[in-house]
Amino acid sequence: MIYHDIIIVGAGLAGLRAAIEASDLGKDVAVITKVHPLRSHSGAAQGGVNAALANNPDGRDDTPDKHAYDTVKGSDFLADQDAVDVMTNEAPARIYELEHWGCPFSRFKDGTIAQRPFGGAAYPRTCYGTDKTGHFMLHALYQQCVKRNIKFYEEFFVMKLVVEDNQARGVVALNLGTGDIVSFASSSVIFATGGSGRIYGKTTNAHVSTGLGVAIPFWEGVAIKDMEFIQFHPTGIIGKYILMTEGCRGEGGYLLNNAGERFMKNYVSEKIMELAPRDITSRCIQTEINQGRGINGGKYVYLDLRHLGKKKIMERLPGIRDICIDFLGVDPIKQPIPIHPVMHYTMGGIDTNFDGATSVRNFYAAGEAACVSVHGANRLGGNSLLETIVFGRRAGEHAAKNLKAEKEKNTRIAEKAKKEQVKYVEGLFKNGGKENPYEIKKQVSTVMDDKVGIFREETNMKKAVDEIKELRIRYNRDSRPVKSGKIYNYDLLWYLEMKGSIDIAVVIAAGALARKESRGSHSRTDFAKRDDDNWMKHTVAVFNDKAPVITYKPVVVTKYQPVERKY
Amino acid sequence: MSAHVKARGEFLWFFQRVTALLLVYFLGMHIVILHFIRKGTITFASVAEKFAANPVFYKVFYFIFIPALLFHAFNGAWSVFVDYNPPEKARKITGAVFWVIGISLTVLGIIAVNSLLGGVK
Amino acid sequence: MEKTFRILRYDPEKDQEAHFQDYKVPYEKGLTVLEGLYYILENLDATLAFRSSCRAAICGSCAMHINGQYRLACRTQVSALNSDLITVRPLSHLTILKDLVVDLKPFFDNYKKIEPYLQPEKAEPAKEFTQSEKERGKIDKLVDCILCAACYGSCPVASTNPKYLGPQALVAALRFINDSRDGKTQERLAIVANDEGIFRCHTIFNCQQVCPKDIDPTNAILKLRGKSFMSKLTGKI
Amino acid sequence: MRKKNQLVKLYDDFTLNFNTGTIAWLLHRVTGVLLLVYFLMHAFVIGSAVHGHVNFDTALAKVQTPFFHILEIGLIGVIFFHLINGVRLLIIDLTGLSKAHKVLFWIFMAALVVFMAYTARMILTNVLSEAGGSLK
Repeated sequence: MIYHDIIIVGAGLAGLRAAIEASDLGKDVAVITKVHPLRSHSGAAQGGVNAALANNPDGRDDTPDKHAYDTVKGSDFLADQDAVDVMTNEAPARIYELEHWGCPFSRFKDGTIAQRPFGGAAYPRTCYGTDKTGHFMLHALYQQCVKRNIKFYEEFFVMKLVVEDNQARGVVALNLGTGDIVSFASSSVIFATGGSGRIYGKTTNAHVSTGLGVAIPFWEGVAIKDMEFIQFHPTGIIGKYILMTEGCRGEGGYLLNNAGERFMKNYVSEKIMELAPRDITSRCIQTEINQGRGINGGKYVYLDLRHLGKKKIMERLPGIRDICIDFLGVDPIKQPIPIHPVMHYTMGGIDTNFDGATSVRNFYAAGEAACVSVHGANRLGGNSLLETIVFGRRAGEHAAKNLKAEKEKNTRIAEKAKKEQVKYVEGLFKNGGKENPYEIKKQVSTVMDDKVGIFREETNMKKAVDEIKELRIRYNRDSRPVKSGKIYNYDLLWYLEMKGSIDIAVVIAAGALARKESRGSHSRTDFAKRDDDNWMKHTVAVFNDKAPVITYKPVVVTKYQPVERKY
Repeated sequence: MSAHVKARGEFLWFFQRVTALLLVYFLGMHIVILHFIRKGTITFASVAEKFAANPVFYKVFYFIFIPALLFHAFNGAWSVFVDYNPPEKARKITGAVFWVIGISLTVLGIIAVNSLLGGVK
Repeated sequence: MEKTFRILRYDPEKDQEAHFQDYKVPYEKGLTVLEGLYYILENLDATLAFRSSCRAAICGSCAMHINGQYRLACRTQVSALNSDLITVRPLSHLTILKDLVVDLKPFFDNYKKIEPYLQPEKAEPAKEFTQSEKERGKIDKLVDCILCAACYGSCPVASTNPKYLGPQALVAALRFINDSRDGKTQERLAIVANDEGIFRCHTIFNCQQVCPKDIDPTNAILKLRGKSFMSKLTGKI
Repeated sequence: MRKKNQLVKLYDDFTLNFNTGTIAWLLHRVTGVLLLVYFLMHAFVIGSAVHGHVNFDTALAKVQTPFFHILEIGLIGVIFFHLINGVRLLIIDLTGLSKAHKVLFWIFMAALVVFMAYTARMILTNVLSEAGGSLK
């Protein structure tokens, strides 16, 4: 039985930033994380983080407003414009703050933070540290946590959010190291659990990004928003699906088809070329592949960096080169990189406002797990890292300022919830399952890859929804974790993770099926046009054991009226 | 300032390297002089005769060589000893013992060389 | 085609001693050791415990001993090992908690000892601290460290002297000393320039050999020695 | 699990890190310790000079047999390994050429082999000539 005023679940960028803020405001904070903070998937972010610093000589007149417009346009006008303004206005302050905390950004000649062009942005405003920006930011924030002596519960796996009277009371977690189930009472809970990439099979996401962090509050009645918007990154390496940063194209890399042609010129203007937003670039690549212009007729095209030269690659993209050599045996200095679009990011998530608050009192969310809706239907590269530090901080601040400590009551409630979870886990171990849970989860992923991918279509998606529902029933009924010891029972962990993945998969597929238009990353072959009259609204899903209940809510429009999106 | 500040070790480290460099020359010469350029059995007289040929050189030579060697040897041994993370008390005792043996052997060595330089006693 | 994965197993709830267990894993081109471990977990033996996260060599979860060397399991291609037998052990010098999972607390404690956060002396400017490309170049590589602990596991000194800060913490110390924005060089040197720090290193180069990010911790330690000596001699850096 | 003793740890570290660096370090350490032991014995023998030449000559006579002269080859080998590897480490320490440590090690080992062949030949010639024979 443990109590902290504020409990933060997840120790990626958003979680750490929230912890720092709440701790600086003098609150008793603890961070629960299922992996060591430095193993968080934030560290895998490569390209950079957007902020209108106007450091780049080619972008001296950049402003947060221009950043906001690019973001809204990139989102295909589904982003909430008030939230976007908050994000872009706070961006420079957050970047300077990170820099003061030691984040080793790359530099321009004049000693300022270097900025590179990125997809969908009219100005070069993506601040970067070589091609390891996420890694640098994660380490800088973790170091600040070390400085503040923030309490971490490492390798504690949160299984349940405790909610009573529509108010968060704490969480129940499994201590992986001992196998004990522990109750964490708190007066405020912030979820910063990251994305849901592992719902798909072909994804750039880490093994730990399963979507369970979205599923747990979902099960407690918290609404989740816009889950059908799944970003496919244009450039993931074949076979391993590891990300090749957008920075590759930002630095001037080419996309080539089997004829050695820069095919992007057939789709977008000559000025933009490879730097179109991710949804568009991914569709272009997929179209080339579908029409037989993949390399050797295969399911991939080339990302060519050779013309950048050895010096530039070693300076700006050393990590990319290492990955290519390690995982493909290809040296990008000498050979083009075989790539195809790969699931990369979930625009949707827990429905929050721009203070991180949700429909449940004292429950907050931030980062990829949340959907403030700054990304709308398609996120711009470099905005996800920005989202984590802006809204992570705001969630931490808001939670700390609105804190009403109710130690005794919450402890009692959390303890009761713990007992239920102990019973639940004991029940799981009682009878062995007939089916291999990993096998069922794999089938779910295949369905998602094949039928809820880049191009979507009615019949396929109907099939997908039915198949996943069927698989979900089999998973819960017929598969069980093995009854091995208590200490580091990873099988139990993965079993619970995949349960979350499957429930979120249902929401993605159902939301996609319902949305009869094409917008941003949601591209339907049977409804190829955007339909602002009927569909300029957010999908909101609420949990129900049979099927998620889907409703809609309006988009906040302030300055920018929707126009046709051209690049 | 943090709580875990310990005695710094730059000079021990530096002298280990300086003496190493000295020993390259002195130990090398010592072996060449006494083992390679050798005719017949070494006796007190043969060594004394060799030394008498150039007493100042040998005096300076061994007065540097012996302390350097002892420092290098015992500092090296200390390094091996600390590798095994001995308790604080053992460190103090061993450190003192190393200094005592080191200094006594230096004195002994210098007396021995002196007596060889002095010829038959 | 199949490869044999020989894995060091240890379950504290059952076993007195660690022992090897063999698994047959189907091989196809491009198989990494981590994928092999996942195959075992998902299909052969769900009791196997190992850490992993990003599977792209950036999170540092999966450092282990694979066929004669400490490596990241995720970026180690089975084909590159040129062997039908893949022997996998956990990192050395750290208590095995289960199978390939070790207790990294001593390792992270060492990291925390060097005060691993920027401590600027100057007041924070309204914008960024400027840093020339050359100054930024001084922390290149050093900032790439992913704290995977492969260097620590390979260091024979860390084996016998748990108080030794170890290669990783010393790399981190140099990373801050070399950072033009940091103002606590002397204090940082005082933390590392002692018998449990840079002078415990015997230039064995194992850390250099195993570092998956090619950082060369041995060299970092040599540089720290030079700096600490000069600072001791001249009273400044 | 039982705690490992220091020898098992040493063995593990050696086999799990079968690198040039480990080999060099281990040999450097073993030769260093051997030399310290030898040096104490050496000091004991030579130290007898303090008591005058008779003691010195008796002590020295004991260690000047063909057997000890042949052992001397080993002694010089131990000394020169320690010396030459020490020079390698000094070079790396001073120049920072840490990436060159393997190349330097093998170059220096080759030099050591050549040197030891010369030493062995010379000492054996001396020993044989004193015993009335000759290598030729």
